[in-house]
Order: sequence, then structure tokens, then C-alpha cells
Amino acid sequence: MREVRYRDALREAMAEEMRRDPTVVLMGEEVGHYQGAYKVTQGLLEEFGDQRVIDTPIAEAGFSGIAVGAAMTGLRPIVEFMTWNFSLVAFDQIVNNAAKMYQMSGGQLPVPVVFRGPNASARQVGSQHSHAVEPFYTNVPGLYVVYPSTPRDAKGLLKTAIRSDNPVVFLEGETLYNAKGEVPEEEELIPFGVARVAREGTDVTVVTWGRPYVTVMKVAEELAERGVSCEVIDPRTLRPLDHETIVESVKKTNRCVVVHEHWPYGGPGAEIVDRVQRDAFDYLDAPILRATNLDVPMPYAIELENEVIVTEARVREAIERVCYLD
Amino acid sequence: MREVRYRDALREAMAEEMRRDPTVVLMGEEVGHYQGAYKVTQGLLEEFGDQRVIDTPIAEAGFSGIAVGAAMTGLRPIVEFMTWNFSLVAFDQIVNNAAKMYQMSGGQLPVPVVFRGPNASARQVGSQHSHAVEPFYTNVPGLYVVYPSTPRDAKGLLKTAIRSDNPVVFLEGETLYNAKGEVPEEEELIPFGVARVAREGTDVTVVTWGRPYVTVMKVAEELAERGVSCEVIDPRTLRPLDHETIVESVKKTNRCVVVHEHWPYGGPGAEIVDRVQRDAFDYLDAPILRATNLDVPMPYAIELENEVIVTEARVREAIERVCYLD
Amino acid sequence: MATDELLPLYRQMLLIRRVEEEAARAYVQGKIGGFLHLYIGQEAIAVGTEAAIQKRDAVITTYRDHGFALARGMSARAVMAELFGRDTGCSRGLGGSMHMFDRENRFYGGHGIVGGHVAVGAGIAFRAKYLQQDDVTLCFFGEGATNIGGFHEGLSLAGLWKLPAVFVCENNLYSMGTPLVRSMPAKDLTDKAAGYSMARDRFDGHDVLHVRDRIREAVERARSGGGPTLVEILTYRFRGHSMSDPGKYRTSEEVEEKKRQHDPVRIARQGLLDAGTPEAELAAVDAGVEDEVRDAVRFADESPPPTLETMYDCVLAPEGGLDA
Amino acid sequence: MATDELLPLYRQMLLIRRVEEEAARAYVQGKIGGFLHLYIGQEAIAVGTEAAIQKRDAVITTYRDHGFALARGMSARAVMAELFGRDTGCSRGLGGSMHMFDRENRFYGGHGIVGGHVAVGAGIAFRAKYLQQDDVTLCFFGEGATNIGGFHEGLSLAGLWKLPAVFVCENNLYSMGTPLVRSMPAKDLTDKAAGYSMARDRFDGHDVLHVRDRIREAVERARSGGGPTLVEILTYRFRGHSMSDPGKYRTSEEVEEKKRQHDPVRIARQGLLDAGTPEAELAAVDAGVEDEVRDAVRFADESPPPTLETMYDCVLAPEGGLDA
Ligand SMILES: Cc1ncc(C[n+]2csc(CCOP(=O)(O)OP(=O)(O)O)c2C)c(N)n1
Ligand SMILES: Cc1ncc(C[n+]2csc(CCOP(=O)(O)OP(=O)(O)O)c2C)c(N)n1
Ligand SMILES: [Mg+2]
Ligand SMILES: [Mg+2]
Repeated sequence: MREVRYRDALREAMAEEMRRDPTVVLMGEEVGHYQGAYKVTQGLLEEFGDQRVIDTPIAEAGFSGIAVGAAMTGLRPIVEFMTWNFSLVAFDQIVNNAAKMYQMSGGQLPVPVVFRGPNASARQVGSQHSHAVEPFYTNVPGLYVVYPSTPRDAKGLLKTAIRSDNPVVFLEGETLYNAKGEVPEEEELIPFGVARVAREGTDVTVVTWGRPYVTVMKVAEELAERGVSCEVIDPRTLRPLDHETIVESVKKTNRCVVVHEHWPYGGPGAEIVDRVQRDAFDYLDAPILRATNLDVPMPYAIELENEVIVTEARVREAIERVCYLD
Repeated sequence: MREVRYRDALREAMAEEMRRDPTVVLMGEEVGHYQGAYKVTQGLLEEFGDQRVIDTPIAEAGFSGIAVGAAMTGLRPIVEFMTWNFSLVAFDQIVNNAAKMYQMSGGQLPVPVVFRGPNASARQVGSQHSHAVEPFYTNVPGLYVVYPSTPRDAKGLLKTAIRSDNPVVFLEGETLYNAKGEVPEEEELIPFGVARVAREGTDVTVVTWGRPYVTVMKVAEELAERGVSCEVIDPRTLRPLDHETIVESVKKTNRCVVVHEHWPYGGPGAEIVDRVQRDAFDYLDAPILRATNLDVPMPYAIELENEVIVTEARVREAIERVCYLD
Repeated sequence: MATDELLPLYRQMLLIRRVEEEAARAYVQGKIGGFLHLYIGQEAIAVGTEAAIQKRDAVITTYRDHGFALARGMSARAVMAELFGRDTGCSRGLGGSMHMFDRENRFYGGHGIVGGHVAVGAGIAFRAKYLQQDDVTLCFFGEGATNIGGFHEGLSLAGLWKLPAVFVCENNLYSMGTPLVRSMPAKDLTDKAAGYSMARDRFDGHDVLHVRDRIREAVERARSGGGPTLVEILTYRFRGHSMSDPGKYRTSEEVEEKKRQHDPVRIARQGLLDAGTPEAELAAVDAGVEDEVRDAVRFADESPPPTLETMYDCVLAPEGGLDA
Repeated sequence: MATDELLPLYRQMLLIRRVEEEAARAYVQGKIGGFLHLYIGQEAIAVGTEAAIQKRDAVITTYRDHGFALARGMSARAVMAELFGRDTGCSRGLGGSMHMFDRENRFYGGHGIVGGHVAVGAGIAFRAKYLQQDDVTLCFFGEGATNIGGFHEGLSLAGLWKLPAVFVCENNLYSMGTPLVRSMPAKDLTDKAAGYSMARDRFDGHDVLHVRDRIREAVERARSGGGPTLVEILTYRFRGHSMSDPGKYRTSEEVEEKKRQHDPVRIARQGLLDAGTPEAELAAVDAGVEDEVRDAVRFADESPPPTLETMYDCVLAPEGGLDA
């Protein structure tokens, strides 16, 4: 299979869907003439013109609201947040309008909109620019929350998101944009709510998504050499969460570690623990542990940031502890 | 001890602290001339004048930001959100400015601000007005998140919040405002991070806060008659969370149920489960269960809302299940 | 004065008035819960607007939405049943008073967050421009909404992109208990128009035909590519902000004076009489409205509440439904 | 022309220029990470402002903050060490380029969210009014910030409450790659002032003394109870938006032309020469700046990074510290 970068996989998904459906329109800051702050939208202005690839002023709540209004009445907007940090000023639009319009209208007005952009640390950009926002959005019924970790998933899930008749929060790993991986030539739509077993194993189930996926896969390789067999599961969609696949795995391995970049309190990290202990209680041979970012606003200094972002060492330690190897 | 309403206990706390410290200033929509949308601030304009009790226009992000700026430079503002639903348009101010100013400035600028107001369902006000916001704010380091369930806690915790040198998200149960309870005459400051054992018991630990506290206490009484002894723990502060007290209790009862009004995915509900299974794993005789609001935007129709808000039946069922009584 | 033009508008205003009055009664009886924001006193705006626009044009407003719902053509039954929280309501009892919707009649709600729907309205207009359809979107809000970010961002983008929209502030002088002077920095709201590069208009909103004519100008401007207009209509609400408002922030003299001088329903009725409409003809209209309202209440009373299934079905739209 | 007035301002502008140039170099060398937004080309605004205000006045700005940090009196060492992520930096290496703070010198940051600091600035002014202190707060932002809600809400409240503040838009014609025409609905930003009931001013920002004089007017207005002013200063940034900006959205001819015509450092230097300042005197000033910058880089290089303990200590302030 051909190798494609995560960034390019996302662009392919948008370009293909825009070719397919003239109601798909892309808007955001610098998505057009500038070719995207992170170059995910490179070339789209040239192909689709400035009626469909729209550079917006800095007004996240405004253009998110515009996207909701347009989606209610026949378009399929894709909103790019330059980063998800800036969605915090549009939070009400996503939580109160996008997620609730269908419900408030008693099922009259579906809102087929995709909000997408880079999430989590972009390295050394400080505390206002380093949010992993999945705890905020996964809490909210009426939204899908998607977070691909590989180029293939990025493409297949984004295509599904664009065709979805519901609002999708689509989180991209900023530090994954350059990651390469196999992506099929032919069209692939990856369904929401289906986790991917990224690595089969027998000793411990490790659940992870986003950038830490790379960390986990590396640690899993290392541990394999030491005779510890990790099964790695990537939920791909955080809401709905395919906990069945995770629970089945834990029933086999009897141990579970959850690894993520979001702050430790709550969020999908805690939710996964909750569901696993609930549904696989009798199978667990050890408490479920989490390896996460530290519970602090992101510091600028590289030495500190390297400690704050979930490290290989913390992942390894958590796995060793649930396997009682320490 | 005298009996005081939750609403009045909050007012007492503010009035006492305003008398004590001239830098305490209260602002929000309708807090002054209108006497508060929920009458929590009744009489404060008359006592303290319109320099200290400030009616704001509808601009939550604006006055939240003003409060942060004032707090950075010497005042102790209390911001009333007419309801916490409206904090969603001020989300960035709370998460990015209030919570991070101290960190971004390398410890130069503490932000002693209190954001307070009614949280969760106010009954039949529809999906945009019924948020339980604790999952959003508890995730964020740099904030305290407080949620009193009784008048005494409301007063003692709000006084602590106003004197705190850090930003506090202070959540009040809208449907608790009329609840009466004992509140001491003498000054009481209740520390953050200390849970309260509301009811001692031996068979199961039930953790709850906010309006469901009332539901849980009632169910606990009923179950006592049937010979099931519930220990009820109210965390009071959700961040920091006093999980030690909860874990100690579970080590005694060997069973745990968490009951809350926020949507089930993530949040303090899942966080408590995570910590309990982690720290009391060997003591648990059953999976930890949660009884929560249903995972839907709040419907208007009373019959549906009565089902969505965590019911006595669901609380009872969860307790029975962890006690294997079903 | 063309009485044949005015008569149906009078009827429509009266219907709104009477539906609101019955809703207030039902609220006191406990048949309606939560918040109930009445439109009484402001009827000429919704009805005058409807008279100025086409069916294909779109309307979006705040929580004070019953008047627009009815003016757009929603039945009194659907309004009342929604207020009663019934499955037969316009939003199937899920939305309630603040969230009335009528897709068929291009009424896009019914929104609870002040300022939150302004950009949504701009988005409906954006769609028209994108698809090269010639409908216009009318977005209403109170004067209390003009300080919030949502207002600013919606208007900024609409002005910049010359969207076919009209932004109408119903300035009823109060934002809950807050009089204008404590909430509005500018003297005249339309002073803001220049900052958004928009046309502006400002007028009194108690004469329904006048509202119609002035709104029509702004709509024609939008429809013909002239971009959006910021319109301020001066009005007054005769009731409290919502049913739970004790209304202590204004004197009863003030309210009574306004009712005497500025009641749009009374003004229209008097106008019809002055123009020679027989009292009997008006009485017949009034009676028709009474029947309609009584029928609506009965209908709402007898309708079933929504089921849990409806509730679950309305969280997410079924996938594939839109393209089908 | 008073050369004794201009000379220190020239020196200050040159210091900013040279710190920025060294920062750019260090960035390329990998000593600085993340985003780095340079102030080169806009120096006359920070320095002219500082010349117009008192030490007790407050300044707050965006992520493009090194110029203001230096102008307020922060040492080049503290700036450079922050950029290098060192414990000796003004924010202890926790903030970085976008989050410089200097409480002592009443420099309140250094903010990363466009529009997010505007209301914070209004809040600093609110405190002055509340405590009846007579300082003025100056809040700076780019023209790209003027569509966002945070801008609107901050200005609305400041205008309504007549806060002692000056809101200054540094209009450098671009918001990242977006030229004015794609981001600003109004022709002239100060057209927005009337909507906030504010005074307005608008002028070119390349002559530092001119900036000083015009800012002084607005500051005096605020200090004497005349309320806030919305000021637009026309300027230009000579570098990319940040170090990662390839800058394809404008021609190098345009940039070169601006550098030739509007370089505030060069203009000031020429002014001094024209007024008879000996070249040797200027050379001595230049050399002093070089020493200062070299020293700052060395200092930053040799400083230790912050510790984990510092990081944990800076999440929440120790309780009771403020009252002590
Ligand atoms: C963001 C937000 N803040 C506060 C509220 C509470 N609230 C509802 S209506 C209202 C007053 C609005 O007044 P105005 O805009 O003048 O409209 P009117 O009610 O007079 O029609 C307030 C404060 C809200 N719904 N949303
Ligand atoms: C809310 C928000 N949206 C987007 C960004 C990303 N961003 C940072 S600076 C910038 C451009 C700002 O331009 P302008 O306000 O003109 O200031 P300048 O950089 O020209 O000084 C953008 C889009 C942000 N920081 N915050
Ligand atoms: Mg009003
Ligand atoms: Mg700019």
C-alpha cells in the first residue's frame, strides 16, 4: 500500500468529499491563500476556489455559528480551527448550538458540520496553546468525537465525518501531521464507534489515541523483547466509545492501562477505566492504571514540557505495575 | 443550631466577606437592582452600594475577563453567572486566563476570583439551560471546583473561596436554593479538599454532590429500613478531590456507587471511579457503579425530564446491584 | 389606509396576543413549566415583518419566540402543545417555550443563549449566498444582546461577506430588569452599523404597517445584493421578562402609559375602525381568534407527552437521512 | 526637535530591534522553540507609548510582546532568558515568547488568545477606578483582533463604565497571511468607536515622538475621567507573522518599500542626525546596545532551566500570600 502523511491523508479526504458533494464548504483562518497554518488545506483553494475554501477573520464563535446555520439549511461545512485551543471561544456554539439543534427542534434540523484542527501540544507553545480538548467535548451528547492516530484512520474517519448528518468534533494530533503510514488508493470510509486493535497481545491491554499512540507502540515493541505482550487498542472515536472491544481484550489479558495526553482529571481516560472495571470486573488481575500528561498548565521550557507530556517512562512504568513486574 | 436556607447561606457568606474586605466586589447580570435572578444577592446592593454590587450587561466573557484583570491587580471579584450555562460563552476566560495567569507569569500574578452561580437542571428550562458543568472545569489545573450540597457547606466553602488567592469555580445547585439546614452563627471556614461523611454506614459507599445528594440521602434512609447500611460521602470540592476519604470508606464497605447529575461520559463521576478502583482494588467486592443523568440533551417535557435527572430508582438499583441484592 | 391589508395583520397580532394570554394562564395553572417569555406588546414586529417578507425567507430569534412562530404560520395548536410539553408540539415537547422550530415555514428557532443565534442567522444567509438562492434571513434579538460577543461576530462576518440578512434589534428598553442606560454604551444602537459597514435603520415599532414598510426596505436591500442592514425597532413589553419576573424595576404608571399609547393590537384595531371597518366585522375576527385559541388549548391538553423513544431518537439524526 | 528627548527613545527602539534580531538568530539555532512573533517595524509604538505614560500606568498586549516588555523596563536579560526557557526569564521559563510578564513594571503580559486579553485590560482599569487610583491602562491588539467577541465585550464594558483605559490597535495591515481587506468590514477601525461611546484617534505609527504625543492625549483623557479612547495606529511588521511564516502573502517589493519609508529606528536615527547629533554619539549608543544584547544572550545561555518544583509551585498561588 502507498505511504501517505497524516496531513496529506486529511487533505485527500477533504478534496475527495468536496469533489463528490458541492455542498461541502471549508472555512477557517488561513485555510485558503495561506494554504493552512499547518498546511493541511494546501492546494484546496486552487482546486475549489474561494467560494468553497473560505478564509475567515479571527472570529471562531462567529464562523462556527455560521457553519451551524449553514448546516441546518443544506450545506455541509467543514470548520478548521487553526488549533483546538481556539475552539474555547466557540465553546458555546459547539455545545449549545451544534450539539443541540437537532434535539431542540424535535428532530427537524440535523446539523452536518465537521469541526476539525490540531489538538494537544504542538511543542513549546505554552499553556494557552497546548490543550487536549477531548475531555470537554466527549462529555456532550449530540456530538461525535473522533481522534485518529494514523494516516489511514485520519482519511477514512474524516470522510465519514464529512458525510455524517451530525456534528463531529474531529481532533488531529498536531505532532502527528508528519507521521507516515499506509493509506489505500481506493475509497475507504471508516465507521464511527469501532475501535482498532493496533497490536495483538496477551499480557495487558493498552488503550491509547493521538500522539501517545506512537509512544505506546514503541514501548510495546520494547516490552515484547522483554517478554511482555501488549495488546494495543486505539478507540479512534472517543464518542461513541467502542468499549466492547476494549472489554473483550481485557477479558483476555486481565490487565489494562490507559494512556493519553489530556489532563488526568476525568475525560475519556477516566471513562474508559470506568467502563472496563464495570464490565470486566471479574477478569481484572490488577487495578487499571493510567499514564497521562501531568496535571499542570503546559510550561514553555523544553525540559519541563518533555516531562509533562506523557513519557515513555511513565507508560512503561504503568504497564510494569499492572503486570506486577516492578 | 439555627436553620438557614442554602440561598441565604450563600448571601451571608458574601455579605460577611464584603464587610470584612473592601476589595471584595460582586458583579453579574441582575445582581443589584433586580436583587439577583435567583435572589441570592438580595439586599447586597442596599448594603454595599453600586460601586461594589455591579449590574453588568450581558457579556459574560467581558465581565469575567474584567474580573480576572481586577483580581490580578488587587481586587477580589465575585462573578455571578446568572446560571453556569452562560459560562460557556466565557469558557476561554476561565480556562485560559483565570486558570493560567499565575502559571504564565511564572508565579507573579495570583488571580483571586470566584465564579459562582446555579448549576444543573432548574426544571423544564430545556437543553441549553440545564448543563451540569463540572466535567468541563474539573479537568483544568489552576482552578478549584467547589460544589456544596448543604447550606452549611455553601456558606463555609464560599467564604473560603472568597478568601482564596486562586480562581474558584463555585457551583450551586439551582434546585437546592430553597433547601434548609443548620448553619452555625459563628464564623466557619470550610477548607477545600476535605470530603464530608454525610452518613456513616457499613455496606456500601455512595459518593454524591449537588442536588442528587438529597436523592441519595433519601434512598439511604429507605435502604436502612431494609437493612442496607449506606455510607454517604460528599466530596464538597471536586477539584482537588479528597479521594482518600472515599477510598478509606470503600476499604471498609467494599462497595461503591457514584451518583451525579452531570452527563455520564467522563467528569468527576468517572474520575472518582478511576481513583477508587486504583487505590482500593483489592477491597472491592463488586464493580463500582454510577447512577447519573441520562446521556441526552435535557428535554423540556416534565415526564421526560423526570426520567433524565438521576432518579431514586436508578440510585436504588445501583446500590442493590453492587450489594448483589437484585 | 388599506383595511384589507391591515385586517389580516390585526388578526394575526390578536392571535399572538391571545395565545400569550392563555399561555400565561396555563403557566399559573402549572400546565407550562420552566421559563415563559411573552411577546405581548411587541406583536407588530413579528407580524409586520412577516408581511414584508416571502415564505422562502428565513426567520430566527431568541427565547421570546411564540410571536414569530405564529407569524410565520405555525398553528396555535403546535405552539400551545409545545408549551404544554406535548409530542404534538412544534418541537415534539423537547424544546419548550424557548425552542420553537418550524422547518417547513422556515422558522429556525427559538434560542436560549443571548447572542448565540446571531451567527447562526448569518449562517442561514451564508447558505443562501453560497447556493445562489435569493431568500433573505431575518435575525432578531433584544437590545440586551448587543454587548455580547456573539452579536459582534455574527454582524462582523455578515458585514464583511455582505450576506443577505437583516439584523433586527427589538429594543423594548429592558433587558430583564436592566434599563437601557445601564446596558448600552452607545445612545443609538445603529451607531454600531458603521463599524460593520452596514446600512442602518431605526424606527418605532407599534404600527404594524410601518414596521412592514421599513423592514421591506432592508429586505429588498439584502435581496438585491446590497448587504445586511442593522435595524433597531423601538418597542415595549407589557409583561415581565418572563413569568417569574416580579417587575419591580419599572413603575406600573410607566407600563400603563405604554399600554395606552403603544399597544400595537389596539392601534391596529382603532385604525381599522377609523377607516370604516364595521365593529361587527372586527368582532367576528375576534371571535374567530377566540375559537382558534380555545381549540389550541384543548388540543394541547389532550395531546400525549413525548415518549422516551422520541427523546432518544432526537439526540443524533439517523445517518444517511439527509441525502435520501 | 529635542534631541535629548529623542535619543533615549532611539536607544530603546534599537534595543528592541536588536533583541528581536538576536532572538530570530537563536530561534534558527534551535535555542528558542515554539512560536516567536517579532516586533520589528513596530518599535515606535511601544517606545512612544512608554514615553507618554507613567510608571504606574499599566500595559497589556498580545503574544507580540517583547517590545512592550523592554519598553516597560524589563531587562534584555529577562527577555532573552524567557525566550530560552530559563528560570531567570521574566516568567521563569514557564511562559515563553508569548507570555512575558513583569508585575514590578506593571506589564501584564503577553497573551496568546486573540482578543482574550482585552477584557482583562479593561479589568485592570476597572481596579484603578474602583480603588480611585489614577493610573491608566493601555491595552494593545492587532487589527485582526477586532472581529472577535473578546474585543467587543471588553470595549463595550469599558465604554459603558467609562474605565480609565486606552485601547490601541496596532494595525500592521496583516493578520498572519490575511490582508486588511479580507478581515475588516469597516474601512476605518475607529468607525467602531461611536458604537462604544468612545473617543477615537487614528494616526501613523512610525515617528516615535508623534506616537508619544497622540497617545498622551488619549491617556490624559482617561486619567481625567473622560473615559476610554479607541486608537488605531498604522504600522507594518517587517518580518513574518512568526518565525514559521514563509510570508508568501506579500511581495518582497512591498516589504522593502516599507522598510525604506517607514522604519521607525532609521527614521529616529536620521532625525537625530538631522538635528545635529554627532554620528559618534550615535555610534556609542549603538555600541552600548550591542553590549547589552550580547550580555543578554550570554546570560540566557548560561542560565539554568526551571525545575519541576518551580513548575508545580506555579499552578496555584500559596494561600494567604496576598494578604500577608
Ligand atoms: C449568554 C446569556 N447570558 C444570560 C442569559 C439570561 N438572560 C436571558 S434573557 C436576558 C435578557 C435579555 O434582554 P434583551 O436582549 O433586551 O431581550 P428581551 O428579553 O428584552 O427580549 C438574560 C440576561 C442568557 N440567556 N444567555
Ligand atoms: C482566538 C484565536 N484565534 C486564532 C489565533 C491564532 N492567531 C494568532 S495571531 C493571529 C493573527 C493576529 O493578527 P493581528 O491581530 O492583526 O495581530 P498581529 O499578529 O498582526 O500583530 C492568529 C490568527 C489565536 N491566537 N487566537
Ligand atoms: Mg430587551
Ligand atoms: Mg496585524
